[in-house]
Amino acid sequence: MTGPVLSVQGLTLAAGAQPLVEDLSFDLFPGETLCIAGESGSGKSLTSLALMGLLPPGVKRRAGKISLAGQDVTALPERRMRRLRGDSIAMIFQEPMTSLNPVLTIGTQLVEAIRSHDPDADAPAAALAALRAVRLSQPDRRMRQYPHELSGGMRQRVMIAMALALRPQVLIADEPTTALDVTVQREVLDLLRDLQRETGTAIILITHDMGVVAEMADRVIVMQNGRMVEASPVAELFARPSQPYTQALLAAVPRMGDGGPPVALPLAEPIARLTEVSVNYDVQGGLLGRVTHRVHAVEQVSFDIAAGETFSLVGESGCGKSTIARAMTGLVPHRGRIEIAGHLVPPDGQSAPRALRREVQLVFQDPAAALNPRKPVGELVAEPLVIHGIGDRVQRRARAAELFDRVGLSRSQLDRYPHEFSGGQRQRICIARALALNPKLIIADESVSALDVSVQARVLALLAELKSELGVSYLFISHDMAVVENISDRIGIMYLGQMVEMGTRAQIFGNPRHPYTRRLIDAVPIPDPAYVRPPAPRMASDVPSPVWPVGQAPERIRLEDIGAGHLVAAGANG
Amino acid sequence: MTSPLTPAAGTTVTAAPPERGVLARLLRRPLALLGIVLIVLVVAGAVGAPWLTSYPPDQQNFDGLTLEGAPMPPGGPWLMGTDLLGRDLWSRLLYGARTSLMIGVLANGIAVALGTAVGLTAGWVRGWTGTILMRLTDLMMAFPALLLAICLAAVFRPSLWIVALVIALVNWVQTARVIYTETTGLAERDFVAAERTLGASGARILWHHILPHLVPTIIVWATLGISTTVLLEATLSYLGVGVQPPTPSWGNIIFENQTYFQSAPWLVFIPGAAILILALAFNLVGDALRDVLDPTQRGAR
Amino acid sequence: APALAQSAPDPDAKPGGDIVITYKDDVATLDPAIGYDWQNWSMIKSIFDGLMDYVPGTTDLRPGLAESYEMSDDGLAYTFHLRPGVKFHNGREMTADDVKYSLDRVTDPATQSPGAGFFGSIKGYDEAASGAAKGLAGVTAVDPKTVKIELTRPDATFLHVMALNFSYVVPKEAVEEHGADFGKHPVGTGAFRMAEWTIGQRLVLEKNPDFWTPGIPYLDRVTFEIGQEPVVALLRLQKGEVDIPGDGIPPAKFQEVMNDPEQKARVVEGGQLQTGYVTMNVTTPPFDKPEVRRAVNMALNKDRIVQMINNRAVPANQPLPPSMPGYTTDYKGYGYDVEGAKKLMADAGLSGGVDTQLFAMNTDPNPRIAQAIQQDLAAIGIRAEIKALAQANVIEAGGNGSAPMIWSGGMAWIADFPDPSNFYGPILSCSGAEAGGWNWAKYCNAELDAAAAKADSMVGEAAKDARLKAWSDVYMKVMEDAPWAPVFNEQRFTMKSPRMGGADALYVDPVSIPINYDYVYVNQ
Amino acid sequence: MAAYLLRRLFQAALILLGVSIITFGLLYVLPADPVRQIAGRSATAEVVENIRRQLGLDQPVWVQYGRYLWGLLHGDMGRSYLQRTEVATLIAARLPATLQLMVGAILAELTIGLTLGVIAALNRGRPLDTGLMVSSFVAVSAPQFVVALLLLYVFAVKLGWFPIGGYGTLDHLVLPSVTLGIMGAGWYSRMMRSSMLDVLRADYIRTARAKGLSRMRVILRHALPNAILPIVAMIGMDIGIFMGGVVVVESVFGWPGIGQLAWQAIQRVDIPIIMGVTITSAVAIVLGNLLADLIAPFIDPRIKLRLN
Ligand SMILES: Nc1ncnc2c1ncn2[C@@H]1O[C@H](COP(=O)(O)OP(=O)(O)OP(=O)(O)O)[C@@H](O)[C@H]1O
Ligand SMILES: Nc1ncnc2c1ncn2[C@@H]1O[C@H](COP(=O)(O)OP(=O)(O)OP(=O)(O)O)[C@@H](O)[C@H]1O
Ligand SMILES: [Mg+2]
Ligand SMILES: [Mg+2]
Repeated sequence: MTGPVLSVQGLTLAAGAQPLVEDLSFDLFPGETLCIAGESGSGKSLTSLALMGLLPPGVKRRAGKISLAGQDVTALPERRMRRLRGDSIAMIFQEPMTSLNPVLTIGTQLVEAIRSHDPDADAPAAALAALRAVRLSQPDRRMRQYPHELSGGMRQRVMIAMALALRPQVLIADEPTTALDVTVQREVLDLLRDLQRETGTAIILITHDMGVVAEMADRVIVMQNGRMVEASPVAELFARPSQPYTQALLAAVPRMGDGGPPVALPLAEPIARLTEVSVNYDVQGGLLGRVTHRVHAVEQVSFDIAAGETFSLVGESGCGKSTIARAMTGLVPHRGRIEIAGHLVPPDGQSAPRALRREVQLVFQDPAAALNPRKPVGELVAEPLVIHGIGDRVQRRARAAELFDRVGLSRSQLDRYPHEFSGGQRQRICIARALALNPKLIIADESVSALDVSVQARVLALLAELKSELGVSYLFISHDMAVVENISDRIGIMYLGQMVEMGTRAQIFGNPRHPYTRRLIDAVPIPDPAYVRPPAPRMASDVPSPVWPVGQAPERIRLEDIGAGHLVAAGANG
Repeated sequence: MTSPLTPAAGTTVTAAPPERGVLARLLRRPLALLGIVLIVLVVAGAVGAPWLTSYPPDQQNFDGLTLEGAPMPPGGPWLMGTDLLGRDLWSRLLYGARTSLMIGVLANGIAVALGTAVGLTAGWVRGWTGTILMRLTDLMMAFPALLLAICLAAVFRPSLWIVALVIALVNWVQTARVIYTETTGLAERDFVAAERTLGASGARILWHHILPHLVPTIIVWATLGISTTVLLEATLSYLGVGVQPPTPSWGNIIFENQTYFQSAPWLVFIPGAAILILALAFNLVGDALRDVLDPTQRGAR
Repeated sequence: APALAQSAPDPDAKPGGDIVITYKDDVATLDPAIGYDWQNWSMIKSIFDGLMDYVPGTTDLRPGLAESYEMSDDGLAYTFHLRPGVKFHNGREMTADDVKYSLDRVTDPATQSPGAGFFGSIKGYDEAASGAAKGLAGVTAVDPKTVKIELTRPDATFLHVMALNFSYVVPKEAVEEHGADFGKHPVGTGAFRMAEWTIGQRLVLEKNPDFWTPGIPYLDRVTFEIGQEPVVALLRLQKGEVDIPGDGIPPAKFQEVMNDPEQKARVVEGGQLQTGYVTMNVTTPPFDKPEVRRAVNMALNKDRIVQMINNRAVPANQPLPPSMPGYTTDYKGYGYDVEGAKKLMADAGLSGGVDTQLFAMNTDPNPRIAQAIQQDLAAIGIRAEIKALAQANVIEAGGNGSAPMIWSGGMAWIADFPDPSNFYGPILSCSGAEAGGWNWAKYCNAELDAAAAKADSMVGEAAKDARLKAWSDVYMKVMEDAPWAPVFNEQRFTMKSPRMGGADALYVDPVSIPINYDYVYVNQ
Repeated sequence: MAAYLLRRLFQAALILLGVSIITFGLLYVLPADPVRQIAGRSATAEVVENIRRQLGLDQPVWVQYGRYLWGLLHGDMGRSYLQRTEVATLIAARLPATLQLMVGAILAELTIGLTLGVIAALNRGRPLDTGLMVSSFVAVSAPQFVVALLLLYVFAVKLGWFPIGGYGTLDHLVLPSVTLGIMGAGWYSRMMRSSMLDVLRADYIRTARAKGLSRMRVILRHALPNAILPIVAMIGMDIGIFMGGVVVVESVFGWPGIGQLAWQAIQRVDIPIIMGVTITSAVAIVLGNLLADLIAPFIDPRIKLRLN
């Protein structure tokens, strides 16, 4: 093996006096994939930014050397460093939605990257070739499109094309798939691997998903609190984790089949019943703002949730999961019938009675957005009590404190503001708030998707605990099949606003009948380096649209019972 | 797997940390302190005018004009010179502060409050009420403010209160527009939806959850409006529909004397500086207040 | 009196050249039947002519388009003999029919002329004004060169009226061609004709080569630049870009100019047929008491007011300005006497003071003068609240009688023609006191009205002195009743560029403000 | 797109109708009788009544308004009471000058405001930043008349760089535009600074830098267009704000625009002109906003989505 293409020695980064990354050393060899894993805030992103010479203002490199292809880049002036960026070392960022400039076409952004390093190149042709290389459909058209016209997966492909256009020696991918659906994640990971095989680029892949690590890595570095705690080849790490932290991390990974024994379906009255529920969003246009199109976000969906049951809704982004949650909590108008704990949810999306509000609570997808940043969290948690006129000031504060204990937060944090908490803590605050009124049903909309494994595990455990202690029912919304498999009693699979398969956990995972269900299950990365994924066709499909002109509607999918309550779309049963 | 979930939790509810008052936090910032001092000085000058001046503001002093009828420059008995009628500018400035504070702070405050109320309502209620309010705002926006002010003031016969009211009626529009846009944005945010799922009333959401987010915008418009309204009042005075002479206001001192900017510069630049300082002071305080009221900024400096 | 030889050409004058005059406001209209502000007044005088005219720089009448005229002995008929060979700017020769047409037109209600009332003494005026008849019965074109005008009563001011812009002669075909826009396309017989008019920017008059006085005008062109702030106009004058600032020397620059000998030498000072006064509404308390009105007259410190406006005026003690025939030279007026005024107030039972309002126009220096008056009144217990409004609003308040006191500045009476009667009719007589009239004091003294009518019927050279005496008596009686407090007579200050030539009197011409364009010339 | 435009034009027409009603109503109650002004001081009561009848001012107010509106629809704004000229002619003669001035002012405020805002943002926290922000505040608070005279005095009279007022060439346009734009420049520099600071934190800026683009290119090509987006919506509002300043600036610089006309008309209470100017400026404001809305998609491609 030749020498390392990138070598980091004793890297220490700090903001003011506070060290953020300490004494980090590693080598990266050509053609190799190095994964950096670790929980949120452990310094993964800062490390990669340091490699790019793009540290945010305020964060300084205190010590250490970074050499790229034998050249010490820490000594380079900004002008020389700029020439290396994109050319020798490139990076893909975590957020595909915001990492492309919204006002420039894809073509412009690709071409300028190429031109800035090679002014003589036939940049448009090279850009087109790069788009073809990432297997984007209709590359010519994409060149002329703007980022907002592409889906998240497509944008991430563009980012990859941009990074690889100049065939850099090192590619840093900082959580390239965290924000994407499982199926899209699958496509992107496949793509990265294929490209690496073709170009021989060395990849640093940053992730907290141990499944991704197992699938992609040659070697792994585990970081905690800015320090490297373990570094070893991937097989060894999974087989014999030497550090307690690594062991805990691996233990927290949800694995398919961990879900425990199936629960007998309770015969109790359902706590929630949806009958042929549809939700359309109007799209206005034309003179006087008439409605010309409708988004058929949810079409004729029916299901029940029994008391004490966890029902999961699964499907890719945009299939209407959140919309169902919103309809059930009376936030959007719907058609059909929604009944919760004996109350009918008024279909106007406005006038849900207070009594109903007490019974069902929604925990939002993004806890940062769901907490008013200008209120102390103690007040936010006590607010449901204020609204429903329960207790006095002192009692409410006591209740808030009790809820904080309940979700594992410290009472001393009651007077802090939301931004002073980590993502996982914020999610727990949201749960505490949802619990304040002792609801019968909690709707958790992607409540754990944005959290890293260890925090995710803690939140999931909390939910399970509450269920057994308080007898709450859950509507659990997710696209992560592994998580769903772990916690659900029954599962509904949604596609383009309609239910395509529904059944108990055993039925869905043991006997998936709809091709889409199978695709979802197959896409899940397996946290086992030894697992060999059966070859599958590489896909780069465009997602069909749920927008229809007024007067037209998607064809209705009928579900048929193939036994024991296992419902599958008619005709797809194969 | 439950063990890591319940880390040692505090056993008692700790009392709220000694949350220092907004004022105390403001006072810790040098620029805000400067602003507050300036405002206090202006207010003190306005209130204490009778004790701080040697001449009544309206007194046309015989020795306040040269034999050719020119005003006296600053110096001697005239701290800041005299105006074209031989009146003591210092005295007129202090008494004028009363008018200008009322216009710049009160009238402008009412305008911003009105604009906020309209923008907030329209942004929240939508439907017919919202549409009507916003079309009304568009209408007002397309309507030259000066003309409206002139007509209203002429119809109701000028007086300080009428002028203040007119300015308030004219100046709410931009605020309403901006607040409307922000409110519609905020209404889409998840934390508002979260409140609705809890059953919070519209009033509660508006007051506790939306309004606090509008504070920075409100502060910007309130501080920016100070100088513009003070000058609008001056324009109205100039057209004979403002505060009537001999009542002084900073704006009308400038307007009466603007052509003298070469021969008697103190008559233009001293009140001009006064307006600037007042506006600057409010702006400094406003800037600081915006930061102090925003918990996400706390400790950021 | 200005010494200017009767229309003899100035021996120093050089023909040719052009000058630039600036104005702030738009030129309204150049239709002689309509134009009635001091800005278009002098322009119309240069574009059109009337039967009568004034000796340049003076108030002396001389024949204009009429070569000569005769008055019947009873003073009820005038015969005008027109000058031969006078041509309109469109090339057509002017005839008696044009004179008749022009007078008919100005009195036709459809023309909406603000000057129609001046022709009230012509036979048939009432019928024409009410629309009952077309044209004035009293005006006849005897032959192409002779016009006869019959009056219903002897009118000593009639020849002045024939020199008034409203009587100027216009060609029918041009009026009919442009209709209501004739004022934008003026065609007359005057020394200058219209060359260019870009609204809001520039108005250019060019020499009429066919003008009926040979050698006149001297200038080839007069360019009026519109929209220039007076302060800016003066800066431009100082840089040599402007010859005459039409709006005068702005107060803010007055001292600076007068303190610089070089600039001061270029300032021409002259009198004006103008009086600034305070009206007191005699129909409303407290001014229904003559004592109070007299007290006001005594309370005003006119010297200080004059000082305040940089001594650009002289204190006044009677309605007529000093340069007006009929001015009473030996009258002392009320005099500044605060104690006396207080005593009068006490006599009126108002020792405790009284509240009232003082209206004034809102442009500098009027609000300032109003404030000075306010302070003087306060000294004798009259607490006047100032209402500084737009001109139209003050006129409205004055007309409908809702204004107890008005400071007349900015709307002040500048005489239409140099005759004492001009200060009485609309502003002091009973007819002017009706609702909407210009007699803001609402002063109505039937005896005086009769005396005034009698004075105006004294026609002819012989009766001239007796008539002036009669008018003088009328104004003395007015001062006794004191519906006004005269404050000052404004002086005129015209500044010119160094290259401007011509007698000083032309720069303070009493009827052409700011200057008499026909007779000035340039030296370079 | 066409349908959208139609809808906006329909809304604009409604707004203009509203403006005309309000203006008419307001002017109707003004305490000044136009007939007195026309008739002059020597007029008898009979003459006054005659004129009132001729002008139709003896009719009930809604009849008067109806006639006015009917005229407006035919491009007839009536005749000035005092100038005795078609209001439409007066406005048409002056409109180009005002439009030039506004365009100049918008250019001035944008170039000055945006440049200073960007410079301040790039020097955040340094004395230069503080200095610029204080000056922007002075610009916002300074009385326009004084600014105008000062600029005129310094740059035209003393330095002689520009003509002292007047109209015609580009040289004439500079000082008036700057005066009119200076307030907006202060405003925009503040907005631009904060907008720029936000944008500089954005992910795509980091992406651009990671591509190895030069600092200049990152700022000009990536940051600037995005930072300008929130400002574009404000430009439409500017026209309304300018209407006030135009009056002052035009009178100081002798700029033959409708601001001067309005000022004269207001002082003399020449109602047809006031009406005409009001409606014209309302049209300008409405069209300006419409234009800003139509331009926005070209700057921000995301907006197109909303239109279709
Ligand atoms: N600009 C900054 N100034 C000061 N501290 C910073 C800054 N950026 C990040 N940090 C801190 O540095 C630490 C490491 O941050 P980093 O973004 O590298 O974490 P990470 O491992 O990438 O986490 P995640 O998985 O959430 O992306 C965190 O504690 C963070 O709060
Ligand atoms: N307010 C709205 N107006 C119009 N369309 C909407 C609106 N909200 C959602 N949609 C559309 O409705 C469809 C369903 O959206 P929904 O948010 O329910 O999806 P989801 O399954 O929750 O997706 P994700 O996993 O991304 O949260 C999507 O096509 C979305 O674009
Ligand atoms: Mg990170
Ligand atoms: Mg969702």
